[in-house]
Amino acid sequence: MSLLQVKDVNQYYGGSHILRNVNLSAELGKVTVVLGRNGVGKTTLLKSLMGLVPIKSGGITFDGKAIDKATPYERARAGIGFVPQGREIFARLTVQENLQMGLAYKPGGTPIPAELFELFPVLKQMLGRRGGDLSGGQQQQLAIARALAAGPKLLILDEPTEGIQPNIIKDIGKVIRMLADRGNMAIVLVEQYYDFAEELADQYVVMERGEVIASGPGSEMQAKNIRQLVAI
Amino acid sequence: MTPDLMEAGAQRYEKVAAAALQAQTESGGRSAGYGRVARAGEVDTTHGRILYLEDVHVSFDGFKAINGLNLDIAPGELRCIIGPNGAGKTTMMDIITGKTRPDSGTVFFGSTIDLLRYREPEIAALGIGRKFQKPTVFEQLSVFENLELALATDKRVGHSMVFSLTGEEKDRLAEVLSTIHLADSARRQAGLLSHGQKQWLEIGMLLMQDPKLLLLDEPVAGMTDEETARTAELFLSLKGKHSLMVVEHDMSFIRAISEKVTVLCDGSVLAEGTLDEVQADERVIEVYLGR
Amino acid sequence: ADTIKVGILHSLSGTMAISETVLKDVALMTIDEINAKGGVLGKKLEPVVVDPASNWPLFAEKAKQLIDQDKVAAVFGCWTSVSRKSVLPVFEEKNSLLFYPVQYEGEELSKNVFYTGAAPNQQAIPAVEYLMSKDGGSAKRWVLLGTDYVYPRTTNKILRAFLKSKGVKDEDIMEEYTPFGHSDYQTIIANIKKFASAGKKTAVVSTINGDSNVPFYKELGNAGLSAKDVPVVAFSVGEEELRGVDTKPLVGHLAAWNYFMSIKNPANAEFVKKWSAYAKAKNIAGHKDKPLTNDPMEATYIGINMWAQAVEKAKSTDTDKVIAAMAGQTFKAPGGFTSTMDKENHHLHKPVFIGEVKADGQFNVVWKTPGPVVADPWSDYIPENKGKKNVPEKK
Amino acid sequence: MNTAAISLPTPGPLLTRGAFSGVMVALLVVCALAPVLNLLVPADSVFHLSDYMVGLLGKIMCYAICALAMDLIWGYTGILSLGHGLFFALGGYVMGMYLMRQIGRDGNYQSDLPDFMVFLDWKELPWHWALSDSFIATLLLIVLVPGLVAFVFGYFAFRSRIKGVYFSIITQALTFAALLLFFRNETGMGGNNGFTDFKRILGLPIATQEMRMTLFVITGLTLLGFYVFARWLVASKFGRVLQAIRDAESRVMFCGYNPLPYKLTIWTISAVMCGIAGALYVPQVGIINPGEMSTAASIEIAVWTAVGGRATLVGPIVGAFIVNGAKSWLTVTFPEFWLYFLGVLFIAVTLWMPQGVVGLVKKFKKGGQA
Amino acid sequence: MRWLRSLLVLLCLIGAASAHALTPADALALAVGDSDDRIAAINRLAAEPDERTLALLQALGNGAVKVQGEQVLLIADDGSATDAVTGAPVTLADEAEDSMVNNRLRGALEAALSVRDLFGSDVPAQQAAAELLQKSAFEEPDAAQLPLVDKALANTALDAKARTSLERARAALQLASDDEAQRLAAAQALGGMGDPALKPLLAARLEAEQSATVKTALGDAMSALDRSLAISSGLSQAFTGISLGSILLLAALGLAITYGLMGVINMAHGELIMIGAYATWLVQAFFKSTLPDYFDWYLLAAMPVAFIASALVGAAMERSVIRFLYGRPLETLLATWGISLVLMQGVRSLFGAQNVGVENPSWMSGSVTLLGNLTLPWNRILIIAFAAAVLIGVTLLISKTRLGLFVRGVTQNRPIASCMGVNTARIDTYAFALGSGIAGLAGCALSQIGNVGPDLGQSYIVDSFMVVVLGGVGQLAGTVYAALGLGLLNKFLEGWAGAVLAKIAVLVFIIVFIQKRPQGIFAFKGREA
Ligand SMILES: Nc1ncnc2c1ncn2[C@@H]1O[C@H](COP(=O)(O)OP(=O)(O)OP(=O)(O)O)[C@@H](O)[C@H]1O
Ligand SMILES: Nc1ncnc2c1ncn2[C@@H]1O[C@H](COP(=O)(O)OP(=O)(O)OP(=O)(O)O)[C@@H](O)[C@H]1O
Ligand SMILES: NC(N)=O
Ligand SMILES: [Mg+2]
Ligand SMILES: [Mg+2]
Repeated sequence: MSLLQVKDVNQYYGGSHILRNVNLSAELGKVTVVLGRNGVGKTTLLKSLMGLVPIKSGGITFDGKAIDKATPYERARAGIGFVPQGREIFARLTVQENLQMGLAYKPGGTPIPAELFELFPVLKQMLGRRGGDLSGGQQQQLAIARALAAGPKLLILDEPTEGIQPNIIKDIGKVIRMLADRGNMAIVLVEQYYDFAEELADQYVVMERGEVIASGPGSEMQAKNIRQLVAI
Repeated sequence: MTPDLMEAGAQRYEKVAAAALQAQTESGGRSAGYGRVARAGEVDTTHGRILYLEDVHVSFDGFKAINGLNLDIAPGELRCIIGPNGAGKTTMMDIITGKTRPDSGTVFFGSTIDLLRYREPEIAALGIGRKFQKPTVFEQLSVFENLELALATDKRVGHSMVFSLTGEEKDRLAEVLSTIHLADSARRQAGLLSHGQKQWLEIGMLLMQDPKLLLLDEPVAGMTDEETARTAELFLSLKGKHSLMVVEHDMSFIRAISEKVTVLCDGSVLAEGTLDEVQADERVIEVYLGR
Repeated sequence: ADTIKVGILHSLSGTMAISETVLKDVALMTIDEINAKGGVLGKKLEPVVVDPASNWPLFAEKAKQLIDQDKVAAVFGCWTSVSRKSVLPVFEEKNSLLFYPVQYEGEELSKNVFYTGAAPNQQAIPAVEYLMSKDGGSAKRWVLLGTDYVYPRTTNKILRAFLKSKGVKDEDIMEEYTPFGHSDYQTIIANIKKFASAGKKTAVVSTINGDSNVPFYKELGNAGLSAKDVPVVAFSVGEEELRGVDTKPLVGHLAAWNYFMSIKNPANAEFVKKWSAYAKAKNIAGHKDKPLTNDPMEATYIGINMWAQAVEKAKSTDTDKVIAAMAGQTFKAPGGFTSTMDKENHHLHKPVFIGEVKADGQFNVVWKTPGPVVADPWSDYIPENKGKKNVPEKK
Repeated sequence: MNTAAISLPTPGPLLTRGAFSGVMVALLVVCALAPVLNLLVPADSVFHLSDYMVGLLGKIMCYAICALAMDLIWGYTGILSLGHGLFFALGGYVMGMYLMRQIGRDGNYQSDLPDFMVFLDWKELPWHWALSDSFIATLLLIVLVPGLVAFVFGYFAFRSRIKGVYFSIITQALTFAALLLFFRNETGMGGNNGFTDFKRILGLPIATQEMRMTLFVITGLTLLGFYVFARWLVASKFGRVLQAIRDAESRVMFCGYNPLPYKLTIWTISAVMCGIAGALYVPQVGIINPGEMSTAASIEIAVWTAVGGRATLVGPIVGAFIVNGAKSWLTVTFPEFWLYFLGVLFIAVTLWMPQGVVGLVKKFKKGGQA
Repeated sequence: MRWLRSLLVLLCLIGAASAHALTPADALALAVGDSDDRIAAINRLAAEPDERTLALLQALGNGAVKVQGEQVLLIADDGSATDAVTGAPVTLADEAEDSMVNNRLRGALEAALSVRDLFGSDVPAQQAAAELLQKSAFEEPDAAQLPLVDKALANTALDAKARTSLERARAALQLASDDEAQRLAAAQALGGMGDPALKPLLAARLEAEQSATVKTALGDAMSALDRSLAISSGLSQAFTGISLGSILLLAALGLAITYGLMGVINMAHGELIMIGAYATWLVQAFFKSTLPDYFDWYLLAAMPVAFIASALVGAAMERSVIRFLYGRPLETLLATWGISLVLMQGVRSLFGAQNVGVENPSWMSGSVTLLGNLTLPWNRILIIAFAAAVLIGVTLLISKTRLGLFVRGVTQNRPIASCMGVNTARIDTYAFALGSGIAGLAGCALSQIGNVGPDLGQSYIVDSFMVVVLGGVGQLAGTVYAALGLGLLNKFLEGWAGAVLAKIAVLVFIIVFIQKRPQGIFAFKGREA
């Protein structure tokens, strides 16, 4: 059974129907990529997964339990890590404190995993700087590191490559791959950068106007010409 | 902006103003030299430069964000700027648009306008438009109104009280609306747009403003490949009429539009040249592109 | 109608509620009492209580409302002089009646107002005379300290003139004002100390009003200025104001009033008993546990009773008839004297008491006038006032 | 692409034609009907409008002008002023000075000088009273004094880019300082008592029904005029720039607008409106004193606006009527409990009517249609 | 002082005569009659008091004497009465009158009793008596007092402190001596004391003095005095400024959390302070009624109670209203304004509109005197210390603990903090309760210097906001600087402009200062600002 199971989720903003019967699943050791043009509802879907917006109908199960009524912090504690679109780091907290926020539900005194600094060396240099003063790309790295700090079972990333320099994108790609390959983490990745997405995808989902219009194993993406699907 | 910087800026302003005064008296009371600067919208590009930065320095609490930066852009040029995260690209734009005051250095628009003497709205009025890294639009206003406000017209109070759109302006608005694919959303509140739509709207506002120099900070971030391509097309069409400075990390986008690329690193220029040249540069590969 | 409406116009909220709320309650008690005796002209009195919320324009509006909408026969209310000044034009225009129960600065006489509190000569002058006497400590230098508004200003103006007439030189008088609600008296107390250290016996005359008194007295106590060194006599500090202060360091400081709760006579004993019982019965916060009476409460009590008597005498609630009937009314006041309404000037003849603060927050009367004093609203110590008639203008 | 289809700017969220006209008609009716009900209908008739009610309505209309002014600066421009009471009071004081001079020798001391000056032993009028005996000058000063104070203060504050609460707090400091200044008797504005006991205006007795009615109607028409003016203002591009400043000031600057003159213009207009309201208020309530400059008084103006609904123009007027009407009624009906009602009203409005009363009406309407 | 002259007579009798028993006539002469006669009686009887006379004199000083007919009664603390002459218990009748004691009589009593103390064995009483003598020598030197002083100084068992006082008194008394050497010595001795009470004395002497050497010595003494006065008045100004600053700081600290960090424009902050003050009052009342022996320590119990009371009210506010309003700061202004009205009226309904009395515990009463003229009241000193302690506590809590980190994180970005696994609702409640509790602590402290009434909070709310904003919103350090700066500035200006103008000047200063630093003293420096 999949770690995360999204079934027939519907969601509205005011009167407009944003998500229409969306289905999605994520498995340990696999990267699920969600693709789609601007404004089709990818971020909304992820926010629904985190509990930041309520869903109108449908069900979300995580680790065998229904979580669609749970608050965001309960979901986080259940093991979901989230890298939001637009970074959303704590601008007035230092880099170190931002990372400590990532450890919020761990017992006090839990150290920041040293591994994070290997992945993102720039963070180590800037531990004492306020998050808000970092450059865009540095903030993005911080946001990813923060989500990883507590060692989640499911990692949700909303356009993590946005604004990141190419070599670090590559690094991020490697990190994602590596995390997935360890086998104890499921990853849901929303991405516009098609090449990056295709390379990482174990499964893909394409959305259009709030609906899933295509999905399948990552290996078939080229064959099914998914790039065209997103471009139309 | 920090008060110290404002303070420094104000001091510099005074110095320059004093110099201007001196220049006037020296030329026997005839208006000369700086006399022309005050007239907005008249950019002197006879020296082949629309933007000129020399030995600019900025530091934040001791951290040197911009460190001896030299850069110039020709009229009609489309310049791409790349560089690692934190290289100082956004900060450079902050300096050009008056948001941040440099600690030292010169920043000229054309060969006569010392940008350090102006505040943000004056700089915008001079003909420099900017798109922010994080899209900023007027969230409570409709898409239409956002564009209307950006429209290049007399922007003083009296005029805006009696303003109404001419037919020509309406056409221009409609054109831009379709260019940015938001014609269907013209009446929607801008705050309700998705991230990518806001990006487009901001570009649209820039088009409405019709500036001489466009500063674009990661314009295709969060766009699909197809939209990226469309943006590239748009920028190419602007080239020539306008000067553009584009900051991006998307190499394929850069490739699609670039003629000359500048690589910033640690607050100064690391390399400059065609994309192929800089891509071949060992140092650029080391700090930016990766192997 | 089978009832006679009377208005009660005291702030129940805002800054003045501290002082005024209890006047509303004592007015209601008095009305109950009159009604229990059969009312006035055979009709029961019906109180109409409104809350002008310590907002001066609102006083005028509420006065209009009481007169216009509720058609009250008379209004009992106001505390600060500014609230009285605000409603005065209303009462004059509508030719209605106001009973004002608080000591004030004088220099006013309206045909439509009866002043049941003290005029300056019924409070301030005797107090200063006492401090000049041997028993009062033979004070030679004076600090006139007040809240910056018309009552303290006028009172001090009169006092300055009075002191001058007694040969006190200008350099022996220090005048200081603080804003309403001033709460930090460190500097002022230090200045007083400095002023007092010049050698001659110094006394402070305080016209500090309202909330500021508590911080003032607390600072006074802590700075170690005892009544023996520098006595302070206050005109706006009574039992109710001292409720909020630890009086132990203040023993011996003085206040001048026309009534103290501690005055011993049967009329007062009954008044205090009645009030205590009423406060308990009506569950009046604060007073149900520690009932206190004070001068403005007595003045309110006298005012309502006298009005009732005058209405009986006039056989009508008509304003002009009642005004005529008020002249010369007498009432056996809790203060222990028979208070008389002056035949002409709308002020009561009142006895003056000077009390020293006791450790329990009551006052120990150390001096009193032999009998009631006639009010002199236009003080003769002010040269321009010479020849002012102490009679309201008939319009 | 059809240009005509998109050429109409979207109307502001709550500024509908219906509500606008409704309020306009209501105001006209009040102005026309009140004199009839007050002067012609006999006093014992149920339709009679008592002097008290006339005064009350007149007063609330003055407040409504303030609320409208607050809406322009707060609702539309996003600048919360906690000092509008000052401008109201300044207008009131200018009018008060004139009315004091009109008393002539009928005061307590039968002097040419206002009573409080006699009492302070002053022998001649201080300089700032120079123009107070001219009605024309007074009318000018009612506009100029609050306008100039606002302009100078605003110029420096906006030039320094003081924003948000920083601005709110210094407006509060400003009015508080003015309050203390006016409390001082030396300032020559009557100290704590301020001005009262007015007798005449333009030589005519002030305490007559006819004069009251005249002032009432002038107030009603002024409110109406400002209302129409405000509507025109916010519907113009000027109004949209204001809203843009409210949402993203830095973006406005990068669009080439200098926010300073925009903010300064609306700020000064708003202050002048308050000043005029104050000038109309004083002869109607018969007193002006520094209490109007208290910090609470200024906050209340913001409260009326919020209760009615910000950035709606209709809302502030409705809010001023609801809050002040409730206050007048409750202070009599529940003198000991009215603060509970008022407090709960404010809490309820914020919790359940984030758009104010007008927003609620709007929601019901929508709900009804859906 | 007239009474001193009669004391001389008294002095000669001390130890000589045997005590004479109190008669009913004596008792009556002490308790009623004209002040002059009573003072005479006091001095006559105090010379050789027996036990009963002494008891009566002391009771008179404490205001515990009543007269019932011709009988003089002593009233015990429990209200029971005994006959002053016989000591027999008496039932108190209603018409018993207080024996009136005014300031003058009280002074005479104290002096009469104090001379005995000077020769007694009770050290504090001895010191007090010596001080009294010193004071009178400074104020109204009378050479006739010299023998008394000398005699007391001759007592070898005299307490050291009392001896100093007496020596000073002697110097003052000798200043007008006929012997030039004595005058010189006296002038030199007095010069070093720095007591302002000496100034008129020295000035008068300087005018009358003939001898040049003494004149110089007097001149030196005068300037030494002026110097020390200038120093102490400067120090006292600084102290009052710091004291005012500490009060502003206490009032503002809670707001620095609820508003500075959480962004709630909490207009009910003043009322939370008020609740703390009322809680203190209730604790005091409880101690008074149930634990009178420990009354002095009620304040220690009141602190946690005040904190908890305000914190609970704050938590209730947060749970019921504020939590729906995060991110809408202006709405919080309106709602908390409403809450403040309700709280104020609630307190009025519960406890009455009038002020309630909060007493200082004895260890907070009185003052320490430094440098002659510099009197620092204990309650002010302790409040400064308390403010510092609260400040340190809050700073550590916010910057060093996890709770502090969560509070800062949650207040910056609520949804993302919750995605990190922080129970934001709970943190919000804690944070708001914490800020409210600190307001309660402020109320507890303020109850010691000002009035406690329903309007208490109103007088602090404006100042609190000014302090927080001037310091820079969200900047705890800025709040400290702003509070102390405003306190010092205000007191400095008040020194030469008076209270009203000083306050106006401070407000104008705030306005001008914000022009220079539009984000407060400690502007948040950063690109997001
Ligand atoms: N708060 C909101 N209220 C109303 N509509 C919203 C809101 N947020 C987003 N929308 C709308 O919902 C749709 C989906 O938005 P969403 O942010 O999920 O898109 P997306 O797929 O993430 O786009 P992008 O690639 O640009 O980030 C968009 O049309 C957007 O305009
Ligand atoms: N106000 C500030 N305080 C401290 N450091 C700052 C501040 N502003 C910028 N910096 C630092 O300056 C450096 C340059 O930042 P800048 O945003 O210009 O980078 P960038 O080139 O735009 O990067 P990116 O591609 O990631 O957007 C970064 O290291 C950043 O942390
Ligand atoms: N009249 C008074 N006390 O204001
Ligand atoms: Mg998205
Ligand atoms: Mg950048």
